[in-house]
Amino acid sequence: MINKVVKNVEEALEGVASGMEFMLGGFGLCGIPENCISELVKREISDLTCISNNAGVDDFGLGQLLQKRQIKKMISSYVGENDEFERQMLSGELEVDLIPQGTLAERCRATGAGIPAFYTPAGYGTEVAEGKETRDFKGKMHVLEHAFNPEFAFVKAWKGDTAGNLIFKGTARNFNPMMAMAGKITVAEVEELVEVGELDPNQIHTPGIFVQRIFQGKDYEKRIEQRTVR
Amino acid sequence: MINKVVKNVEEALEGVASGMEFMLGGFGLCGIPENCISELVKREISDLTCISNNAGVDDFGLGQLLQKRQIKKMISSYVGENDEFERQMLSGELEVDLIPQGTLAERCRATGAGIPAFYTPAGYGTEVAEGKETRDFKGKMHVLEHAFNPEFAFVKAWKGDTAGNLIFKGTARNFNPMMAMAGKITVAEVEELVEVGELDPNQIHTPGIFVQRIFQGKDYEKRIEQRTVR
Amino acid sequence: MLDKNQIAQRIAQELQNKWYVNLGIGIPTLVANYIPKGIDVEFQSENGLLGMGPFPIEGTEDADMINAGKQTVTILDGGSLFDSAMSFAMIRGQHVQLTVLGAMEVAQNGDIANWKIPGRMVKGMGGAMDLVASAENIIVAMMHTNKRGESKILKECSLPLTGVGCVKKIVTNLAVLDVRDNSFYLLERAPGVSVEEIQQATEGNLIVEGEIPEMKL
Amino acid sequence: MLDKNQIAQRIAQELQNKWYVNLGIGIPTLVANYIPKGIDVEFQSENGLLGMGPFPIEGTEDADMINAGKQTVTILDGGSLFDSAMSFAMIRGQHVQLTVLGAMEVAQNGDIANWKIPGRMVKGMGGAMDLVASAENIIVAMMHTNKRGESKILKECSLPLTGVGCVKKIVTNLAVLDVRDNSFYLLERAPGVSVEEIQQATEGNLIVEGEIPEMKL
Repeated sequence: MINKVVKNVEEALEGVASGMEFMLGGFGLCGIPENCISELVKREISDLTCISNNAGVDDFGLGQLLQKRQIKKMISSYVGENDEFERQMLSGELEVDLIPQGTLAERCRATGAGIPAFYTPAGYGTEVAEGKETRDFKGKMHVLEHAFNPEFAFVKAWKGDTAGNLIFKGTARNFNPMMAMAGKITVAEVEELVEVGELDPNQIHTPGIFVQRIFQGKDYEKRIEQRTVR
Repeated sequence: MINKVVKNVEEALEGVASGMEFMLGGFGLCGIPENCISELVKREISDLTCISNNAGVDDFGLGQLLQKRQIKKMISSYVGENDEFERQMLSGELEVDLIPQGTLAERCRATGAGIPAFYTPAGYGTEVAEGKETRDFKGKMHVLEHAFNPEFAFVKAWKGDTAGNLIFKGTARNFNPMMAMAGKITVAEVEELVEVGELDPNQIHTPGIFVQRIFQGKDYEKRIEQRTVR
Repeated sequence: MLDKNQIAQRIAQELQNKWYVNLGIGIPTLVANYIPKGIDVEFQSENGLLGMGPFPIEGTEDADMINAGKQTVTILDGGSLFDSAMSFAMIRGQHVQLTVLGAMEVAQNGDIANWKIPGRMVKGMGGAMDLVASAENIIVAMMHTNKRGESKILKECSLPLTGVGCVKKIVTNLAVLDVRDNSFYLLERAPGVSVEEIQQATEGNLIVEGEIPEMKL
Repeated sequence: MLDKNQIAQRIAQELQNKWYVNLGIGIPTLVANYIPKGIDVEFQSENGLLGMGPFPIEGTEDADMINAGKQTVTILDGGSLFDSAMSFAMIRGQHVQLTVLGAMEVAQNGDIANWKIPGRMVKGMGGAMDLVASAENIIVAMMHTNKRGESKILKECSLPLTGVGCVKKIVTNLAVLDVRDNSFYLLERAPGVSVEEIQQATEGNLIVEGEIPEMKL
């Protein structure tokens, strides 16, 4: 088996540089690559383009990169819950490309799957479709959407093995599997790193072929955004 | 939970009729919906269009439908291993649309995923691309391929629950999950039908939303095409 | 005049047996509390969850189990978990039979605006554009008028659109409306609300045919 | 002159550490028997299997565990199983670093024909068109000439194409060839085969630069 293990987050992030395009898994604060984000905040890199469904909150997740002004452009579907984001966006410091969530997910998958473009009905007739090709299929209008081209993808899984196979837990799966497919270099941090043979091959969510580097993460905070109980 | 159980294969096939377009899961004889195929053979229906990666062998799988001349058109990627198929094809009784395997898989997924069309590099410059739109993305030529529109999809899973959730085993997964997504009516036959709560929701391969009818299959032959051993 | 819970209650009457349903944030979420007896439905949360159950019992909440509103939730027996591409495959592929969502404005041609107010901070459309472009049945839960008393049931939307020609039915604090033939058809009045009040609160073309019954809740 | 096993053995020398590799039916399948020491590779079978192992021990074969040639196989620790859409996502997305497959004809511009002979029964292209249109490295394993002694290494393919301009390297029973600049570059000769024999067996534009070494097996 091809071994993908790197010894820590520092090694996992070798090669990240200013001006790059990144994908970061997670929905809200659920399933975000906490270790990778913390390490990115430590690096002296900026002018990043970050593709992530959300932008974290002020002091956690991608919000930390925003605080340090490391992000030039966000590509997301929803960016509420973040005052610093709002300030930078309204002042024009931050470029924001808002994309329907399903289109974002499918564009990530397309990137990894070698599909350069596809048609979706989402956003037809709205400003999202402005400047894009549109087309009628069976009487319904669709918009042509394209793949991304990220240098790195950072994802977070529940369990992973040394060959890079990943299993996610609950709704922490979200964007992680498609982003894992899409990175030229995909870095996976996992709560539990195991030897090959310990994961059932029939239950792998992300086959190891998509993962270039894997490491055992630590100190997961797994913050809850909206704690609701019965 | 929404209950999808029908009592047997006869009830599962209610509504099938001549002239319809079907999808049938399986790769070779692996993971084919044996019970549904046997029942289709019993029905007095013909002029069928069958989308299936392969066409079975002479006396098993789709070969049985071919023997009874129930199929008007096959849409497949590979159709060897079948003398009756060859005879009907060469005599012009049978229409055959050969499609690259990855394009076939992706078109099935697109059908279920509400993607009417997508670009793929497969087949560019070959007769597969004749009459199709082609387009350059980043210096590489691609072909526009479209979704299907099948009335029924017949799939076979290892385990399923009453809500229609499916788990496949080994390489018997193959085309089954995408075809399950694509049927207007998807019929799933399973080796073991269990109550809801018995399958881990994190390990479902096909969520029940895609399955309209599920039943416990019987008498699985699971024939091996090429028995190779060490 | 209905309160938010009553709007949800009235919408719940539209649920049909064996439907998969996506409920938006706000009033739509409340619909889950009023599922009619004998009706089996399953709720889809577009972040990757089918068979969504109630909020967890205190102490059992799990950071890895949230809904599209980022609230901690549970999953019912028979539910399933999947990635966001699969989730929107369900939505785009019309496997989800009903979408219930809020709106800032609805137009008589079925256009909906619910994600952006020019000059104000834009939070994004999330999954709303995929949902409205895809669902065969879309019910909008909304107040008939804004805080200044101006109609939100319009001839044309003034705000940036979320989707075009997609809304089929609206339940407001005042009325139940069908949207078709470039008009709003008044189907039911909220208890104690007159046809005239509804007409006054509706800027778009309102069609009133025969006696309009009061809603039953 | 190489036999089929020796062609596979020579191709195995092209394997690089950490490559994912798809082996076609026939000679390519034999490549798995000659993986060089110190090289970790994983084999992908396009029906939905990564980490393909050897054939099963007699009595343990499983109808639900086959390769793309429909042969019973095993899966190694660290392997994974997936559906055909995912499998071809790996291939189309260039996550598989090398494809080895057979051919009826290869042209000097890299075109390949390996699926159809007009007038004969057509079995279909299977995954070959996806593989050749996608892979960054394609090595063709083939006989240099057909049974009638005619060259299969051509100026132009005469048979219907499988893919255009995609073949990078060819290993035949006679030679190792690079395909670039609309030419075949002779890299190595099979043991005991002369440059002249290779020239004679090659219809396409063959470039011979300097001394051509014999293959080492």
